[in-house]
Amino acid sequence: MSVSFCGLELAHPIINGSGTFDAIAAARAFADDLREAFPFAAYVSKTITLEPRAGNAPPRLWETAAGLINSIGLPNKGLEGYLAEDLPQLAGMTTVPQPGAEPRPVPVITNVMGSTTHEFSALVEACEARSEIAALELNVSCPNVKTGLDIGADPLQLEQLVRAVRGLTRKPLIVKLTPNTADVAACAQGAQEGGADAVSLINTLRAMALAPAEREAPGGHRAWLGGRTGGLSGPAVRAVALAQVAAVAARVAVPVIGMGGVQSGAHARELMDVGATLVAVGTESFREPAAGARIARELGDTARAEPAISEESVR
Amino acid sequence: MSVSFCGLELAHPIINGSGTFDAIAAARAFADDLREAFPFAAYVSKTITLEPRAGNAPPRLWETAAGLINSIGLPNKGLEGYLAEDLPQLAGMTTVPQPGAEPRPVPVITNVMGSTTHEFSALVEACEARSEIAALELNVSCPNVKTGLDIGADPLQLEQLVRAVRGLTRKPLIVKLTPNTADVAACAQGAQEGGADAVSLINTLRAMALAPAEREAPGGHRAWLGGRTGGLSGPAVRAVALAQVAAVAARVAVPVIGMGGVQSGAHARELMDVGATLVAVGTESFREPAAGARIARELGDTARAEPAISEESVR
Amino acid sequence: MSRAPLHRRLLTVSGVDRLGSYLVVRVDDPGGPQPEPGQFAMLAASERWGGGEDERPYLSRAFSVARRRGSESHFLLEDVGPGSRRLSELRAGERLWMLGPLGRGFTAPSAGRRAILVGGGVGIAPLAILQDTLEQDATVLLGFRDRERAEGAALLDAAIVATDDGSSGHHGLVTDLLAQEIERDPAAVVYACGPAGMLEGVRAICEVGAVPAQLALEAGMACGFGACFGCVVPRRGGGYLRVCVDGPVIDAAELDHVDAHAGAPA
Amino acid sequence: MSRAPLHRRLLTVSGVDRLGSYLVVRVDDPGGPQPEPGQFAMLAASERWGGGEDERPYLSRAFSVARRRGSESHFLLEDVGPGSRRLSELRAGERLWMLGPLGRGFTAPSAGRRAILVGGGVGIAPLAILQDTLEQDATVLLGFRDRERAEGAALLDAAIVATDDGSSGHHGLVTDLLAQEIERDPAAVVYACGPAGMLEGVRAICEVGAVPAQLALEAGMACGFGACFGCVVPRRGGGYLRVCVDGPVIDAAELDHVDAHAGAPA
Ligand SMILES: Cc1cc2nc3c(=O)[nH]c(=O)nc-3n(C[C@H](O)[C@H](O)[C@H](O)COP(=O)(O)OP(=O)(O)OC[C@H]3O[C@@H](n4cnc5c(N)ncnc54)[C@H](O)[C@@H]3O)c2cc1C
Ligand SMILES: Cc1cc2nc3c(=O)[nH]c(=O)nc-3n(C[C@H](O)[C@H](O)[C@H](O)COP(=O)(O)OP(=O)(O)OC[C@H]3O[C@@H](n4cnc5c(N)ncnc54)[C@H](O)[C@@H]3O)c2cc1C
Ligand SMILES: Cc1cc2nc3c(=O)[nH]c(=O)nc-3n(C[C@H](O)[C@H](O)[C@H](O)COP(=O)(O)O)c2cc1C
Ligand SMILES: Cc1cc2nc3c(=O)[nH]c(=O)nc-3n(C[C@H](O)[C@H](O)[C@H](O)COP(=O)(O)O)c2cc1C
Ligand code: FES
Ligand code: FES
Repeated sequence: MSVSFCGLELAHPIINGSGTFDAIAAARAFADDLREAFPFAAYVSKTITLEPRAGNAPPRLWETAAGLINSIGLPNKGLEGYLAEDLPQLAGMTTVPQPGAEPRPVPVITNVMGSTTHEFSALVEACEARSEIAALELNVSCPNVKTGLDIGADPLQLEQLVRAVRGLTRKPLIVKLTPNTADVAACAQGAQEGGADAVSLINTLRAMALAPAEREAPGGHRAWLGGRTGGLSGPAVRAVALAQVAAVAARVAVPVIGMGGVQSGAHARELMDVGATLVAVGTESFREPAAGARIARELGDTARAEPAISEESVR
Repeated sequence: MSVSFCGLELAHPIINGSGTFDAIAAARAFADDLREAFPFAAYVSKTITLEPRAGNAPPRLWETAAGLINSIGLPNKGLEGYLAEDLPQLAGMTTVPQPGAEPRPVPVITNVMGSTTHEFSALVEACEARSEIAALELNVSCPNVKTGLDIGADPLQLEQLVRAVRGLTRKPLIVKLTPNTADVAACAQGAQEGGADAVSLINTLRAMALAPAEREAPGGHRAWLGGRTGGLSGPAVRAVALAQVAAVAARVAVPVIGMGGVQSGAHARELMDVGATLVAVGTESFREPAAGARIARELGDTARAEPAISEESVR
Repeated sequence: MSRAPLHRRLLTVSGVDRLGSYLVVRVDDPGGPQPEPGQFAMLAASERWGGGEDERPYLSRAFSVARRRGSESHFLLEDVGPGSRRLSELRAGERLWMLGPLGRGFTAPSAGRRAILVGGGVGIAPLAILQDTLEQDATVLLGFRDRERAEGAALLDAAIVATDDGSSGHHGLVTDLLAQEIERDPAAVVYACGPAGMLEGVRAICEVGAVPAQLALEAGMACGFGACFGCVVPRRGGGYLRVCVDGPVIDAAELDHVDAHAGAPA
Repeated sequence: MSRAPLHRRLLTVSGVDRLGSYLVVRVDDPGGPQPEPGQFAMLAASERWGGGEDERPYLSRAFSVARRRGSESHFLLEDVGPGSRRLSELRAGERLWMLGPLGRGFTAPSAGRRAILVGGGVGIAPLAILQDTLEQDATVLLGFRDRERAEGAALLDAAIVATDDGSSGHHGLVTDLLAQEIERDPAAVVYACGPAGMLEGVRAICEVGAVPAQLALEAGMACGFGACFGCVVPRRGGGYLRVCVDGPVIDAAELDHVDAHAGAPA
C-alpha cells in the first residue's frame, strides 16, 4: 500500500483535500489521539494567503443533491500566523496504515494562493525556508485581477506563474487545477511546462443556490450564500472528476492527485485506474472524520486493475 | 402563464431540452393523445446533423449520484430524413395549459449541429425554407476539427460561427452554449455579438464512468460507455446550471433558456429568478414523461419573486 | 400492443412473496391497461428512491410484467443493485410509481405450432404471463445458476430445469435442452428471455435450425419510452434498435448477435 | 468538555416518543462518552439517507443532546426538512450513525447564583439536560409558536410557558418573561437556546441588565468538528466564530448581535 510521490514516502495513497480537514481543530474535538493515528497519509493545509483573511459572510454552506456548495472564502491566519502558530502543531503527526502496524510520518503539504505572481513568490519563498513543510500546493483558482477569470483556467498564464515560482523552491511543487475551464488537460500541461512536479484536481465546480422562499437572502437578489456563488463538491461531481483526471493523466507525465466525490476505496481505485497516483478525500470526511483511513483500508482490499487509460480513450 | 419568446407566443415557459423527448416515439408509446395535449409549450428536436448518424456503441447510459451520464452520440436521420419524415409529424401539435383550457399550438424548435461553418450554414438554410420550423437552436458543443475543443467554448469562434449563419435565416436563432468552459458569460456575449436572438444552457457536463469490476468495459481501458466519455445531467448539475444561467443572464440582453436538473416548478422559478425567460426540462422527463406539464402547473403556483440578479451579484 | 397512459401512476403494493432467491411483488393497478406478454413497466419507490449504494437509485427501473391477475400486476425481482434492492424492500401497503405497460410484447405462435419458452434466471418473468395466455401447452425450459434460484421455476407450469451447478435438474445449460427440443420438433417457435449469453445461444441455435425466435432483450434504460436513445442494441445490417420501443421483444432475425449488455442479470 | 471518538458510531434507536409536535428519539449509546449539557451530535440514518426532497439529505445533521439516561442519549426532533424528516421516520430497532458528543457546552453558574433557562421551540432541547445537571433549581422560561409545540415544555420541570398565539401560558414572547425575571433577580445567570430572534432578544436584555448569558447557537453545519469552516457567526470585534468548535454555547459577551441564521428552526 505504501506509495512514493515526488520523493515522499507515504503510508498509503489517501490524503485530504485542502480546506476539508482542520487537523488542529480535530485534535481538540476528538478523544482519540489524532496526531498519532491520523486518517490521512499526508496532511494538506487549507489555502494560506499572504495576509490574514476572515472569510466570507455566512451562510457559507448549501446542501445539494448528493453534494455540497461551499462559499468559505479561504479564511486563514495569513502566512505569518500559519508559519508561527499552525505549522509547528501540524508537524510530527503519524498515521497507522493498519491496526497494529508501525506508525508512519505524515508529511505536511502546504497549500498557498496569491492574487499576483509576487504574492505567490513570497508565499513559496517563505515556505521553502521551513523544514516542516514537505511539499507545496499552489491553489490557482484565483481570479486574475484584470480578466476576472481564474489564472488556473488559462494554460499560458498558469505556465508563466509556475515558472516564476519554480525557481524559488526545491520542495515538490503541486499545482491544484481549476475544473472550471474548457480544457483542463491543457492547463495541466501548462503547469508541467512551467515546472510543476505534480498536479491535483478537481477543485470545486462553480455553483450557486438561492435562498428558500421563507428565508432572507444574505447574498442579495435571492442568493443564499454570503459569498453569492460557491463551489460544488461531493458525490455529485465524481463523474466529472473522473473525466478530468483521466484527461489530465493521459496528457501529462507528472504524477496526478485525483479527487472529487470520493466516498469509498472503489471510488479511489477508479481514479487510480485512470491515472491518479494519490487520491484526496474532501467532503466525505465531513460525514465521517475517519473516512480517509476507511477508504485507504478499502483501497488495499480492492484488486489491482488495468493501467491508466490512454489519451484517445478519453477524448 | 403564457409567455412571448423571440416573437413566439408560448402557453407557458416550460419546454423540453433537445434530445430528451422524442415526440414521435412517445406518440406511439402512450395511449393519451400526446399530439393534442403535449407536455411542453414548445418542442425542441434532438440535434440534427447534415448526414445521418447511427450514434455511439452501447452502453450509452450510466446513472450517477442524482444524475445521469449519457453518451448517445447524436443519432439522427440526417437533415433530409428529418425534414422529409420527422418534421411533418412534429408540426401541428398542441398543448393544454390547464385542464379544460384552450389548446395552444406547440412551435417546433429545430436543433442543428455541424462540424464546420459550411455544415451549419447548409443546415440553417434548409431549415429556413421550412415553415413548420418556428425557431433554430445551434448545438455548438462540437469539437473544432483542428483544436479538438468545443467551438462553443471559445467566445470568438462562436461569434464568427453565429455571424456566418445569422444572415441565412429570419427565424429566431438560439445558441445552445456548452458549460464546459472557463467563462460561459463571455461565450454568451460572443453569441449575442454574432447575432443570436437567444441563448440556452446548460448542456451536459463532460463526465466519465468506469465499468463495474465484474463487467467488461466496452469503452476500453475500464471505460463503461461505448463513447468512452459522456455528459452529466440531472439534479447533480442543477447548482452549476443556476450559477451559469445567472452569470449569462447578467451579461447578455437577449433572452435566456435555462436548464439543468430541473425537477419542479420551484426549480424552474429559481432559474427564472436569476434571469431565464424559458426553462427546459430534460432528464426529469425520463422519470416522468408528463413532467413538463406538472412543472408548468407548479410554476404557475409559485409566487413571483425578485428580478434577475445583477452582474456583480454572481461574480 | 397496449399503450401506457402518459401519466405515471402512484400504486400500492398488495403483497410480496418469496420465490427462491427472487421476490414476486404484487402491485394493485386498477385503472391500468392490460399488459401484453413481454411488455414491461418503469418502477420507482415513491419514498426514498435514492440514498442507496453510490447515492443511487435516481432513475426508474424497468421490470417485465410477470403476471396479471385481475387488477394486479406481478413483478419478479432480483436484488442486483440499489434500485432492485429498494423495490425489494417494499412491503404490502407501501407505494411505488409505475409507468407502463411499455414496449412490444411477444406475438403468439401461428395455430398448430408448438411454443418453446426458454428462460434464464430472473429472465423467466415475461415467460410466465406468456404461458398464461397461450392457447396450447408450451414446452418450458428454464436455466438457473443454482438450486435457490431454480425455485423460481415455480412461477411457470411444467418447467424443465437446468442449473449451472447441477444442483437441480439438468446439469448444464438450458440451451442444451433447447437444442434437443428443436431436433425433436423443428416446426416449433421459440420465445426466450434471460442473460445475454443465453439469448445469443438461443439465437444461434435457432438460426442454424431455421426456427423462428422471439427474444425479450434487456438494456440499461433511462426512460423506457424512446426519449433518451440510451437502450440500444446493434441491428443486423447496421444501425441500432431501441430496446424500449423497438423491443423489448425482438425477432432474432433482426439481430446478428445478442449484445453482451442486452440480457437479464445473469 | 467531553470529546468524541474519531470514529462515528452505528447505534440503534431504542425508542421514539411523541411530545406535542416534536419527537423524542432515544438512542442506545453504550460505549459513548457522557455528553455535557449544550453539546451536540451529528446524526444520519444508516439506511436511505438521501432520496428525499431535492434528492437530499446527504450530509449528517446536528442535534443537541436533550437528555442522557444511563447509556441512552435523547434527542428532540422537529421535522423541518429532508434530514429531520428521515430521522423522524426511524423506529425502535432501526439504526443511525452518530458522531459526538461535539462542541463546547454550558458552564454551570457559580454557587449561589440562580440560573434562568430560556428556550424557544425545539431549542429547548439542550436546556433539559442542563436542568438535569444543575445543583439548585433553575427558573425555566419556554416560548413556543402554538399550543401543540408548547406541549414540548413537558421535557423540562416547572417550566413557565409563553406562546406567540396565546394558546397556552403567557400570550407573547418568552423574552418578556425574561425581562421580568432579571428585574427581580439581577444576579441571575441566563442560559438560552432557540430561534435567532429570541436569542438576540435575550442577548440585548442581558447586555442592558449586565447579566451574564450563555447562548447555544445553531448554524448550518457540514462537519461539526471544525473541518469545513461553514458554520460561522460574526464575533464581536471582527472575524468569525465556528459554532461547532467555538460553540455551540457561546458567551453573549463574544457577540455584537446574534446572526439571523444562528438560531434554531423558529
Ligand atoms: C425490459 C426490461 C425488463 C426487465 N425485467 C426485469 C425483471 O422482470 N426482473 C428483474 O429483476 N430485472 C429486470 N430487468 C433488469 C432490471 O431493470 C435491472 O436489474 C435493474 O434496473 C438494476 O438496477 P439496480 O439499481 O438494482 O442495479 P444497477 O447497479 O443499477 O444495475 C445492475 C447492473 O447494471 C450495471 N450498472 C452498475 N452500476 C451502474 C450505473 N451506475 N449505471 C448504469 N448501470 C450500472 C452493472 O452492469 C450492474 O450489474 C429488466 C430490464 C429491462 C430493460
Ligand atoms: C448545534 C446544533 C444543534 C441543533 N439541535 C437541534 C435539536 O436538538 N433539534 C432539532 O430539531 N434541530 C436541531 N438543530 C437544527 C437541525 O440541525 C436542523 O433542523 C436540520 O439540520 C435541518 O435539516 P433538514 O434536512 O431537516 O432541513 P433543511 O432543509 O436541510 O434545513 C432547514 C433549514 O435550512 C435551510 N435550508 C433549506 N435547504 C437547504 C439546503 N439545501 N442547504 C442548506 N440549508 C438549507 C432553510 O433555511 C431551512 O429552513 C441543531 C442545529 C445545530 C447546528
Ligand atoms: C468546505 C470546503 C473548503 C475547501 N477549501 C479549499 C481550499 O482552501 N483550498 C483548495 O485548494 N481547495 C479547497 N476545497 C476543495 C477541495 O480540496 C476538493 O478539491 C473538492 O472539495 C473536491 O473534493 P471532494 O468532492 O472530495 O470534496 C474545499 C472544499 C470544501 C468542500
Ligand atoms: C440522453 C440525453 C440526450 C441529449 N441529447 C442532446 C442533443 O441531442 N442536443 C443537445 O443540444 N442537448 C442534448 N442533451 C442535453 C439536454 O438538452 C440538456 O441540456 C441537459 O440534459 C441538461 O438538462 P437536464 O439536467 O434537465 O437533463 C441531452 C441530454 C440527455 C440526458
Ligand atoms: S430507455 Fe430511453 S430510449 Fe429506450
Ligand atoms: S460545521 Fe464544519 S466547521 Fe463547523
